[in-house]
Amino acid sequence: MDTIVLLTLTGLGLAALYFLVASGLSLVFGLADVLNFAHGLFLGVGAYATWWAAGNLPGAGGDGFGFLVAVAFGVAAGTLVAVLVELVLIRPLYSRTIEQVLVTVGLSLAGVALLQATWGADARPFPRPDWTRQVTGILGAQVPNGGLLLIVAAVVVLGAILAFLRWTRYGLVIRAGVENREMVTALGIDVRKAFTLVFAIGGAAAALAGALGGVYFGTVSPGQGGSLLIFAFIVVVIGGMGSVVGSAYAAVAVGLLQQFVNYYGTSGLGDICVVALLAVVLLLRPQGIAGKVATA
Amino acid sequence: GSPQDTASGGGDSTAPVKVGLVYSQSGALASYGKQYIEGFKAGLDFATKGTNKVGDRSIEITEVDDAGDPAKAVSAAKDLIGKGHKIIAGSTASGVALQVAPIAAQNKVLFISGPAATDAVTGANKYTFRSGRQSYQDVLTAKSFIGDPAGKKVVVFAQDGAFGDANEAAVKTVIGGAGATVSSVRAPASATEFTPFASQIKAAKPDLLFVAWAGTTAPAMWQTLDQQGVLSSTTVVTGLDIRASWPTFGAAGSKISFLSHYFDGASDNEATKAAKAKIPGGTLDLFHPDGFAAAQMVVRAVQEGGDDVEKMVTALEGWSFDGVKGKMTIRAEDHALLQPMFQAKLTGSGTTFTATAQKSLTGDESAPPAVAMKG
Amino acid sequence: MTEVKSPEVPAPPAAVPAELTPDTGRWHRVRPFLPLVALVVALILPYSTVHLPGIFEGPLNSPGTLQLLAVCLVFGGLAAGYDLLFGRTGMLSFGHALYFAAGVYGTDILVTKAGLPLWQAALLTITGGTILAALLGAVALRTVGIAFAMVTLAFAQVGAILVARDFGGLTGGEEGLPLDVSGLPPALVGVANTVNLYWLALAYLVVVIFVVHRVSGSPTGRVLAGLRDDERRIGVLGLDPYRFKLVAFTLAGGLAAAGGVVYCLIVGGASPHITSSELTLSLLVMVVLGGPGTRWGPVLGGILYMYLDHRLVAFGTSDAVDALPAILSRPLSQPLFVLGTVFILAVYFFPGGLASLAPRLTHLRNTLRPRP
Amino acid sequence: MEPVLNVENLSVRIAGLHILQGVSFTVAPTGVTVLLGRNGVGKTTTLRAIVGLTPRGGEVRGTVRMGAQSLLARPTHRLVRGGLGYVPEDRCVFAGLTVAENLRLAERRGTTPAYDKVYALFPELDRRGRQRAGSLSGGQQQMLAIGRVLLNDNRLLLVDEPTKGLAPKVVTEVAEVLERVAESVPVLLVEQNLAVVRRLARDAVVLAAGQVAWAGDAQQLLLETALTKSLLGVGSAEGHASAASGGATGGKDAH
Amino acid sequence: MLATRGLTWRIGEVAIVDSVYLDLAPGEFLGVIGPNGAGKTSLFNLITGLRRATEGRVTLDGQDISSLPPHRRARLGLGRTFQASSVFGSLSVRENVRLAVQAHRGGSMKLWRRAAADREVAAAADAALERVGLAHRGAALAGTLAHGEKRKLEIALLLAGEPRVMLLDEPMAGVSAEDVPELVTVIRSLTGDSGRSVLMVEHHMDVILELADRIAVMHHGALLACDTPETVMANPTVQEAYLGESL
Ligand SMILES: Nc1ncnc2c1ncn2[C@@H]1O[C@H](COP(=O)(O)OP(=O)(O)OP(=O)(O)O)[C@@H](O)[C@H]1O
Ligand SMILES: Nc1ncnc2c1ncn2[C@@H]1O[C@H](COP(=O)(O)OP(=O)(O)OP(=O)(O)O)[C@@H](O)[C@H]1O
Ligand SMILES: [Mg+2]
Ligand SMILES: [Mg+2]
Repeated sequence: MDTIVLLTLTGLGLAALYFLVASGLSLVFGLADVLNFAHGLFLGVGAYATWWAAGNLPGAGGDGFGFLVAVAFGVAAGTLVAVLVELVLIRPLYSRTIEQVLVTVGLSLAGVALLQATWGADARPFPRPDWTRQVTGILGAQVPNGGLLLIVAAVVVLGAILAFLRWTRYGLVIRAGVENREMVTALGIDVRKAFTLVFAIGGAAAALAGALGGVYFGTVSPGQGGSLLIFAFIVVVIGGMGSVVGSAYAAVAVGLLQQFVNYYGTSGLGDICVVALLAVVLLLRPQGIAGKVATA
Repeated sequence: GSPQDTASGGGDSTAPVKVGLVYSQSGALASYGKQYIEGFKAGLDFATKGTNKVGDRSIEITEVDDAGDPAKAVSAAKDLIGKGHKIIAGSTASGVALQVAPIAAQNKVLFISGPAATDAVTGANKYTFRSGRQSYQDVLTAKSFIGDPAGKKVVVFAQDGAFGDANEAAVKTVIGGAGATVSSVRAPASATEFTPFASQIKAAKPDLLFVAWAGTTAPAMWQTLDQQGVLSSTTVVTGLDIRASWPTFGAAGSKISFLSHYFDGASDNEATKAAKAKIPGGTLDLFHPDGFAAAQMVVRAVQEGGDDVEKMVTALEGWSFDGVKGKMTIRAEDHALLQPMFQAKLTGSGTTFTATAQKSLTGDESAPPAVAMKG
Repeated sequence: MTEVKSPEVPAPPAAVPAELTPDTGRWHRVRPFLPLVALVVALILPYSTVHLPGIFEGPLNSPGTLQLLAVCLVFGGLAAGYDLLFGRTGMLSFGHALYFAAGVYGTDILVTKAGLPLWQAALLTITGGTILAALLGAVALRTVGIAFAMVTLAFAQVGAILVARDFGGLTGGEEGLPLDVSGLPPALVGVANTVNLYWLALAYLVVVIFVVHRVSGSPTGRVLAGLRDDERRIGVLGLDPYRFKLVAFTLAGGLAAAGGVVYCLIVGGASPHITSSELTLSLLVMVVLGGPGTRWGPVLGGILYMYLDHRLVAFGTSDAVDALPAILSRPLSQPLFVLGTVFILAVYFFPGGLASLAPRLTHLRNTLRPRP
Repeated sequence: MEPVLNVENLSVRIAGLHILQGVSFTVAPTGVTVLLGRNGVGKTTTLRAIVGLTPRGGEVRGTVRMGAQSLLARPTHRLVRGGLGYVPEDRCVFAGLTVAENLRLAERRGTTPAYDKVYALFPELDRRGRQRAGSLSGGQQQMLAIGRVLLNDNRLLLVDEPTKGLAPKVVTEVAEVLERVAESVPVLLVEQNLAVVRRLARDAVVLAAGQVAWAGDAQQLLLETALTKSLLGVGSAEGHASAASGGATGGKDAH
Repeated sequence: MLATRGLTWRIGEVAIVDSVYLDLAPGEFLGVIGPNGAGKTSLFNLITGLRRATEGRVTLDGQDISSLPPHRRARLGLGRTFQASSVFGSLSVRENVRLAVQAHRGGSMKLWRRAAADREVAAAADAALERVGLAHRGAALAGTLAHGEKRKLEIALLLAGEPRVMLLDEPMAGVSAEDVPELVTVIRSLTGDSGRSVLMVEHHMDVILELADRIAVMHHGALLACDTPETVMANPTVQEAYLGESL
């Protein structure tokens, strides 16, 4: 029993991490039609900026309020990079989708190399509050607080994105833009701003994932983003590209599947099962669980 | 010119000796590579008494970055051999060592593998030597933690792949062979969530847990083992990685019994002093001894062999010398490098940790079983 | 009703397949001979001791240079094969590295572990690789667009996991598997024989170019070009798009597997690097760098990419770079940084790839020339 | 009176097709100016060029001015915010959004949206506020598309075939709405239904072969059977129902 | 020859095509009219297999072809054009038609043959181009053709396949007035020989009236009427739904 609880909760923690990465990807894909390979870079920037802030930024630190400041700084840095990328690299290629994807591929290569050039290839210990290293006993299972933190963060992010999409004007713009970009401009709305905003949100979510991932892993390294990205892609595709809720479902499915198969099956089988799940979903429903419809 | 032309190394007795170092300057193992080259330079200085000369011949080093990619390393090795290098050293990554070794044999040049820990380099062929330790020596050191293994229960936790396989196999032979029951829990190297594995380990209730894990996910793995109470319920042994990684153990660090290839303070002799004096920062780390020993071996090979690789091989086989770690012996049969190994404890917190030696094993105590030379 | 956007990949910015359109212009008479000239240059290259400082470490016929060239040539061929999918049929596969890796590991395992003679191993591997491509293609091609890209990526990921997992010690996991050369023809072993590997790579490239060229100009190639433009229309004309896409996929897979065989010999082993999704992405980069759907673009792109990939390592550690201030020298010493940046710039400034340079230059010449 | 819109020598090329070849006309500051012409002659293209929605790769030349302001170089959203309302040919309501959300999206910054006006015109929209726009009937969608634009004050409305695909009853309703709208805002209307044209139009501009073939008083145009026959390919608006081509719902057979 | 039996296509709750029963006799020319969005194109998609019907059957010569994929139906002699020209933009006009000829004659799955060497294919392609009056544009890239030319190319592609049943989706759309008579002649010649049947969607009433033996009227997915032109034109429901009534 406690094993099941433990596996479920830690699986959900993993799912939360996947979701945090996938939500931004999915939004960007939904509105801008860009399969953003540079998303891993945003993640890395968020993680490194948090790490850097905790050590160097006055007021920031590895614990308590200082840690919040550090994470906020990391998220801000990730958002900033995402916005710059959109403005400088993506926007000039407006509606040349395949070129946009190619640019993000180039960026993913160059960006990670840049992180590595700046901070080295080795993993760095990540500053984090002590309680994140502890466990909480739930129904007899020792559930790591880091995982619970991820779950909470993912739920908050999911709620925030949904609320944003549903209740704010920009949310409306984005949902409408997913359907018909041109018509949005014809209503007097600068849809390019919405693009930038979506990249900013995607970057922020990724940076948060980077920072919390750092807490969860205890370290930060340049390659971390890339290795998470492949599962995030799978989550986005299974969930139906452009659908945040779909991504949430898919992330849970993938996280739990991986966790349980890794426990009950042999090693490595978890990953293979996830890939098999992807193949099955795509063959049965090529547009993914949710299909590409309105984002909320 | 003709395609079959290759430059031949000058037979001239004052011509410099060309030594090629193919190791990771960039890529994932760049910091191992950095230690290696620092150690090598210090060792060369030590072995040539600061002259950088063997007899009248100066040692000319060519450094090539392989970025951890065997394909690049092979290209580099071929290039160097083509340009007349008779000695190649380096190989930070096991994959590189394994693929450069055959090239050395095919072209009859001396190859001294570096930090690469794979057992398969030992006995790979007549021309291949190693200047670092191998996994088997790690495992033998681990065995020293449990006293008499008979009747004990040992679990190996290792990542999928050759590194994990080698460690599991070594534990089965070494500790299992001495009467313990050995089982294993394996996880994908890419795993990010370790709870299932920690649960499996806990369920097995081992007397000794041997962990063989490399890579950036190690801290998450340790944390999970700690959180799930594995570290406090049994003796956990693992290899001590480079200094920079020590803080990543966090609180788990003090609960682990470390076997160590090397850490600053594990030894104290002439070579150690020389190395410390020469190395930037003055603090020795995991792979400095490997570079240092490689340089010592190069000098020995050139001294005794001149330009004749066969003579170099003979000169190295069975040779004993004092390296940074202490007394080292190149076993003639399979070119294993017998060397002291250490047990260590980690203390400290935050970002400052210190390792202290608990015990050291002599080269003979940690000697891997001899294997037949493959080529 | 508003249009529901489908997650389709737009067709690549491909050029018109040269095989199916008549040549025009002044180049008409010279052009057919250019490849011949290139081939002759490639053939006499190993007999030259010319030293090109900065470009190659040693003289052209030195083993190091030949080795590098051989690797470049293989990747030129690989990119040309991949272009059969991407540029000529409009299929964005993210899993092409899998078939290449199958070629490399297949040869290596059959030679090293099973002790087969090289020719048998090669034959079995290419057949196996082709069958693998056919089987996986049959499944993946049931989807289109981004979904297809993702399924192929996922399959390739399984390949990477299996290699890393090292079942039965077959693949050597992360350490890779050095090739046991004892059973190989002596002419392929040893640094002095690097030139033979060079010939082999050149032969592979020529074969791939020939096959791709031949297929593009065949009735099937016509259908493939049609598929790239409008798949629906192909169906309505009475042709099964699925079958033709599968043929292209299988053929490209087979060519990649053959490339793997050659690469395995050149490098003397297999390492898990080649199973990574990065390799497929690099293939994409090569093709785009060169010019998708053009005859020579992908080949040039592949050669150039691999050349840069290898040489940038040396460049990054060179004194010139070290002398720069840290803020420049550090990124520049990361090959991937330079490569990624070059690629981004290429996407911006040469949308048609290298292959579009020639017409552009001609255009430039024409505009500069005073009009009569 | 100064015209509200001045189109001079407008040329549009799309994908090699020279669709508009120097079109010039003006829109009067009051009432409805109707843009007529056979299918595919470039009416929609004209409107889209004016609001800056020519598809990518399309090339637009000439000048379009609203008052003293030149329109062509400005992005669409600016133009629209500047008071140029556009109701596209295929309605383009956002199917995944509710009716209320569709309307909310159309609110412009700095102005008070005239919901009461819109709801007075189309009470249906008020009632169906929470319904997804995609599930509305074609006529309701058209109301939504028009209503969206009427939320704001406009200096000029561009309306592309608002009665296309609507039931006759709804056509009449839409015509009434436009009639009332035109009392306060000038409208440039593309319309195939000559009955609607007859009822609304003050001025007419007829396109043919990428150029303006006729411009002048709309009612006069409709009276002259010979003219309508040669320009629009129909006898007269009064003729047999089939001749009142384009009819309430067809809108495609102007021959 | 071609018949649909209760053909229905639903998306969610909405029936886009609603239980359509149509019969096309050999050699017959059946016009299809109906308001925009009535489901005409969708009906074509169902018949040619680009979409799977949710209910109902399509038969060709009595054989049920409802479950066949598009290319199999095409092989049985069903050809169509598209409302929005869909030609192979990056191929030359000639190559476009050759591809169609080759698709019809078989031998497309030949990887090692030189396509350009097949003179029969080339000749047949040229004949088709000649017939629609595009022979002089053979070398142009199809993507660069003017709109009307693309429509002609569409028809040439159709001709190349020598189908027995031809489905034309608004062949006149976007064709300039001067070109209409010429195109009408081409279309008429399609049926003139060999007893081929044609199903044509067209909004140009005069073209329909000139060519069609019978006219089917679609409205909201359903078949409103299917009869001789005179009867259809006189039908009050049709007038209301399609032709429209004056205000
Ligand atoms: N994106 C495009 N690419 C190529 N051709 C186009 C494009 N948009 C429009 N055209 C062509 O331009 C011509 C004019 O089209 P437009 O939509 O302006 O006609 P219209 O007068 O509005 O016709 P209708 O009465 O059918 O609405 C048509 O022949 C059309 O095919
Ligand atoms: N894939 C689809 N998803 C949703 N709705 C669709 C789809 N395809 C067609 N429709 C809808 O089905 C209806 C019929 O469309 P169809 O294209 O068959 O009309 P049509 O009679 O050919 O019209 P037109 O004369 O304008 O070409 C339209 O309302 C259209 O929006
Ligand atoms: Mg129009
Ligand atoms: Mg239609």
